[in-house]
Amino acid sequence: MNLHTNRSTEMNLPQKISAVFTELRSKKQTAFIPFIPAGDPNLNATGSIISALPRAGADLIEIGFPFSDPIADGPVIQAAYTRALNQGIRVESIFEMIHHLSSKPGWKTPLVGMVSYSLVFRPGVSKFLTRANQSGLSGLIVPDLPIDEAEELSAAVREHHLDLIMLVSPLTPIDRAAKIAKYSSGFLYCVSTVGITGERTELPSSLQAQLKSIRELTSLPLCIGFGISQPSQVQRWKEYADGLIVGSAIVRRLEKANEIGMDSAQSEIVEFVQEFSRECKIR
Amino acid sequence: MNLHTNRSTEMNLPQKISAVFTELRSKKQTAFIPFIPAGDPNLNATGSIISALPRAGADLIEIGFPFSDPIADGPVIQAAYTRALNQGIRVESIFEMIHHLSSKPGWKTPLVGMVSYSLVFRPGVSKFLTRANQSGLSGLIVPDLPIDEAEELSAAVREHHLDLIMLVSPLTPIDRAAKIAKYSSGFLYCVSTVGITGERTELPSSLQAQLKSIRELTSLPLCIGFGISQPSQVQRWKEYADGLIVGSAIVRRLEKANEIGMDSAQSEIVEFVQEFSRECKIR
Amino acid sequence: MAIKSGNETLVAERKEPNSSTLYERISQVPDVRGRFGLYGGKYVPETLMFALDQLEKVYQEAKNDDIFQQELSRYLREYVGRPSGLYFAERLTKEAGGAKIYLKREDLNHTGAHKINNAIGQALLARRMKKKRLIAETGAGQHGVATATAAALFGFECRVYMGAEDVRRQELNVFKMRAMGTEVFPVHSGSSTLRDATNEAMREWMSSVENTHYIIGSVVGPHPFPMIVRDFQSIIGKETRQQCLDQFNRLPDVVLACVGGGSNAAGMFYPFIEDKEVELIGVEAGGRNSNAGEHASTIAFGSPGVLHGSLSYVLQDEDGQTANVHSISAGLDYPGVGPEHSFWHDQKRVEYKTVNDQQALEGFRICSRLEGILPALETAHAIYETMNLAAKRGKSEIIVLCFSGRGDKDCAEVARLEKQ
Amino acid sequence: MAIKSGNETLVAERKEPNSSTLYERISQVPDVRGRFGLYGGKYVPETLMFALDQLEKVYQEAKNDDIFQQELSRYLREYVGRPSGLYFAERLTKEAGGAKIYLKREDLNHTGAHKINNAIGQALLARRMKKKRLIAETGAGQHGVATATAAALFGFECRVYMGAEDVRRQELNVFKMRAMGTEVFPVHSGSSTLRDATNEAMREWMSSVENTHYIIGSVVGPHPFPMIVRDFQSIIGKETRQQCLDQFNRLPDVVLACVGGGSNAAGMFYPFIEDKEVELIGVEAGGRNSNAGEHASTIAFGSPGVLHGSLSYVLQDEDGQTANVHSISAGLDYPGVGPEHSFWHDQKRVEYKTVNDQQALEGFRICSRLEGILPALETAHAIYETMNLAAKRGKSEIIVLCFSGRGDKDCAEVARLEKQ
Ligand SMILES: Cc1ncc(COP(=O)(O)O)c(C=O)c1O
Ligand SMILES: Cc1ncc(COP(=O)(O)O)c(C=O)c1O
Repeated sequence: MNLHTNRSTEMNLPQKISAVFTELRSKKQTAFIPFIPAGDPNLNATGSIISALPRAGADLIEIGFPFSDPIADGPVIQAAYTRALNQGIRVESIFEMIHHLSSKPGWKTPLVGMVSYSLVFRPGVSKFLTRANQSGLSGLIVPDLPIDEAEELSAAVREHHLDLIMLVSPLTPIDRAAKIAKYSSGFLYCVSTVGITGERTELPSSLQAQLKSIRELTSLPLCIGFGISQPSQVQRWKEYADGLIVGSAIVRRLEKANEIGMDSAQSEIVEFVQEFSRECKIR
Repeated sequence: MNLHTNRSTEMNLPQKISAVFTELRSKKQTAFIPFIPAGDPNLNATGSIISALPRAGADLIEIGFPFSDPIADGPVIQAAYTRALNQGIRVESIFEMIHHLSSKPGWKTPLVGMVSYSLVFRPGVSKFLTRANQSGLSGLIVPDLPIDEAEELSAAVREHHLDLIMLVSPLTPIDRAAKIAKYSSGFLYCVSTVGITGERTELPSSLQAQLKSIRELTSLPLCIGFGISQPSQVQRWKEYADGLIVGSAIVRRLEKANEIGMDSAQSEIVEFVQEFSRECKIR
Repeated sequence: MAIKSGNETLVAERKEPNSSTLYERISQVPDVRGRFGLYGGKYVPETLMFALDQLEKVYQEAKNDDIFQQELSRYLREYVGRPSGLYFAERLTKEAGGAKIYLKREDLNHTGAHKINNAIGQALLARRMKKKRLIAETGAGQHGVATATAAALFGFECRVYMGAEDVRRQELNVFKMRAMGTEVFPVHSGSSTLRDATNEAMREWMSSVENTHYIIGSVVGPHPFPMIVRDFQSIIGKETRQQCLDQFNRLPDVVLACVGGGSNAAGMFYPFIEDKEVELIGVEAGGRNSNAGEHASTIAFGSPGVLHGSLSYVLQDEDGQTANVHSISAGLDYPGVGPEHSFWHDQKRVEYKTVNDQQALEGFRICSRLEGILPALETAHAIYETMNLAAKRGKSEIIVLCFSGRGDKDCAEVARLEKQ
Repeated sequence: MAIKSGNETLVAERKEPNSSTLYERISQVPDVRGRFGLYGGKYVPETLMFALDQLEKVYQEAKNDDIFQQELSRYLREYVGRPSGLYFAERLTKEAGGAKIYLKREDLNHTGAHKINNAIGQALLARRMKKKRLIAETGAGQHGVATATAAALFGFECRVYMGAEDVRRQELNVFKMRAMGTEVFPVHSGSSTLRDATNEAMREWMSSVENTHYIIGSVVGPHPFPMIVRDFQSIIGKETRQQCLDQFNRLPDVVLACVGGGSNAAGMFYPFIEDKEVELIGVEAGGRNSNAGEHASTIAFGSPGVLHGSLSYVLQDEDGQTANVHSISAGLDYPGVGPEHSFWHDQKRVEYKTVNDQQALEGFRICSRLEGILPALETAHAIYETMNLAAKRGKSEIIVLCFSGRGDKDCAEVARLEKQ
């Protein structure tokens, strides 16, 4: 069961995600992690946006796999998923898009899949992970899979050279957080607020205390997700976190593609990511 | 309780109704009794029609007092009542119309009110009978008052010099028919069928047997009502009955006043009554 | 006691009850002639006398026949869902801030109101009389549905008379009756509403009386109907009385019920008539206001008269023509009232109050919101009065409300009114 | 037993029950991890784990707390109207011409279906947890109404999530919930139906979990919900079992129930699981036909997958996206099924059958016409199957049908379909 300990003996395997954090830590910088839902408005657009993000300053990129019944996502992300599904998007075509990106010459930014366990379970864990690994994903976030149900998956990820990034919530007791950290690799996803993904202007201040206590349990990088929407929030949280994840605020800009055209939407997103990552890189 | 016996001691009071039957009997003729609902389409029309009926051969005339909730009348008569009530007809104005008729010089035909007990009860029996008598009515038919409830009314009619004409139905057992006959004066109203007023082409043949048995109990004239609609029915029933009452078939002709005008409707009715009474007068 | 026409006579005879013999006497009605004091009787065409006599005879036999009573009990238990609960309405009680309020849950009966108690009972009588067919009148459709239900259950042919206007307004209940195999017969005469449906049903009965039983839906109509319906509905009061004894070890202080024709009230009150310590309160529909035609408060504003076969308080004009009536609740929208209520009123055994449309809506809302029970608008009248009364009474007092029916049938109407 | 993803593994593990120890084992679920054999579990965001753990703890305490159980019993008796009757459907029996058909009358419960058993139970748990607010998902509105009812009864704030499409279609139930003070929250995401309402309710729960309890409406969702809902609904089976022993001196031969999420079936079946002589049959919605998207027969045509927090049979495409479903009855129109049913299916303890839209309408009609009971369309599925089965069985056999709800809510829809 002590996966974390086991895992650390394998650190010589390509660990793209932890390498990114190691490097940023050495520069005292904070990782900026944008989230892009696959297939909204279509997979070409997704590929094109993601390609532009490393240059805009993204250190890692989360790619959302549309799911018909997401219970961990807010309305903005779900709407993006619904749009993608209405276009008939398939999991396999997402893997293909990811493979296309990750096999670009010189591609370095780790890609992390954000995927409901329903989609992992259906084909079978091993089949799903094989494709994930082949596509070039570095890790997976499965937001509806708590450690209690993660046995099969967490055992399998190692074999498939993938990180499994687990989530801690503000309601997670500290001893449970320790367990979660042990199941996790790459980084630990710290949910900022009790609730679902979505933009918020204020994060709860109790988060600081929680992050501090989690630091004492694990050497994993801690990234804050859920509810970060403005570059102005960055400075406040930098000192507590190794990375900041922004989802809905980006998707909201993507939503406008229909109105203002994909090119303009993409430029807006790139600019937005630049602003954020600039704040993250300021020492 | 033996009203009939009591009454016979008072036979010297003006007994217009029995006088009519006595005369017809002597001529071996059958009385023809048309029914006219008051106030349809208005009281003037009612007065005008009734005035014309004696000449057309009516021996007695029944005048229907419109009631809002008649349970003994069929749809045709109820519709006439509804039309009259919608015009705002009042009981008092009916009495006035009757008075106007009965006080015409030379008027001889007895007029009988057909009235729901609701209308008799409301002002009080004595008040109602006083007005009935003053107006010149010779008798009353109260179709929703069985002998069981008729105590007050049957005691009062005598004082007001009115006949109370009770009804016998095909379902009335013979001993009960005897009682009813005792409460009745003027004539006995023999309901031809189990049901409500309305036109029928065939009367049940069991009626003959019933009429025969009733004859053995009472010397009152027997009149058949409910369901007689065609002059052709007259011959069949003449030998069993002293009179025939026709309601709905007349009202249906009255109904047409709206379309064809009151004058034409009245002529039709007069003709119809003539046909009937001709059949009744043939020996 | 003489039965006299005209109003003065009758009204003058009202008296204060003063001894327990009197209370007993009040419960020993009707007499052999179908009289509740001055009221009741059989003001019907001769043709119907046969059927009424037959019904009375069969009913008296059935009443004393254990097998009949057991069969009735079994259907009430397994099919209707009796006994209905006596439920402590904690939040209404708290809101009123006085006496404890209990609800006798007739809304939980199959088809959602007390009407089924009577329909099942009379259907069993019809079976005993070997009749093959049932007819009934209905206004909003509750009694029609109850009758159609009993007809389906026992395999009778069935026709329900319903004002054409009501057929249009009460689509749902019309659908239900038809789904159960009943013919719904729209009545176009008169005002095309309940009164006319009743006239039509009585008339039709006259022509089919030999093979048809007419199930009257309330304690109205000619004798023996007011008695039979009261008796079949008395299961409500009998259960309540026993439940009070079991739960509180005493009788309630006040018992309330709404009064349309008066069947749920009669069924609730009758078993308490001799308990002189129990106050009985009937609640009539006050409609929009007290002007003629704007309400259906028969006892409050009516006077003795003859309607639909019996002598009782009735809303009439001076000639004796039945008045127009109005109530927000179709089941109370009737110009007459059962003769026994007129008797209880004259004897001062039951007090009759009036609750208007707006107050009934308030009763509907407060009960929905505080107890999670949507009442029929009829019941809502009694709820309003209960809340009023409870507020004035001490916390140790117990008030039982006859919760005559559920509100499903009225939701569309209340929603419509709220949109206005 | 390992919990493996992918279908082949799971399906291969189905086995024939063969000893009474096995039957006992089948009833001893879920395990501490919330597993019914392979099924169940808690596939939810970390944020919810706190609430699920709290709920499980409080439930276990309450289960063993006599005072809690007594209070629950009192509300079920006085408010809900329990026990519900076990009614001999004489005319259905005659029509089928075989085994005797009995109906367990959940339609007589307050609010007209079994849903209230669970809503009251969970509301009492919420009170025990000192939560001030309830939320729920609803499709046609039955569970929403039940939850709104419990919220009004106990004074909770309440919000019900309902697909925007359903809000439009189910005006009456929306009105009822609002009348009881509940906020009806239209969900516009996804397909704007029950599935989406469930997603939205779960999500909202995540952000309000500290003061809010989420009342799930069937034996679905993450552990401990499938267990809790089953236990609260088990009153149905417990009463039935006792009524059979009292009335027939033996257990029934077959027990049937319709299966949407599976709560009425679970509540009915669970107390009979160890009675190996009792056949148990669940009836799923066959919709228009067996093509994907045209039915809601999860067990017949689905495969194991994760939906709404638990592992169970589910109707999905090859990627794991939830399939569209269709049933004439909104309460069966759900792409998942409770994990315990998947377990019972694999263990062959319960047999699952399919009844299509037309057959359900036939069930609706025959029951309305012959028994005077309009069934919910959900229930109508089970009626059809019951008639079929009864015809094949001997006259001495006893079949009990869980009559899960009344048909008032479906009349408009059936009328609409009949007009087409
Ligand atoms: C629920 C309910 N309560 C009361 C009534 C009024 O009738 P009654 O006064 O005969 O009880 C009705 C009539 O339809 C009703 O449906
Ligand atoms: C009457 C009725 N029966 C059955 C169901 C199906 O739910 P379950 O399978 O959870 O009993 C519903 C759901 O709304 C219902 O209202």
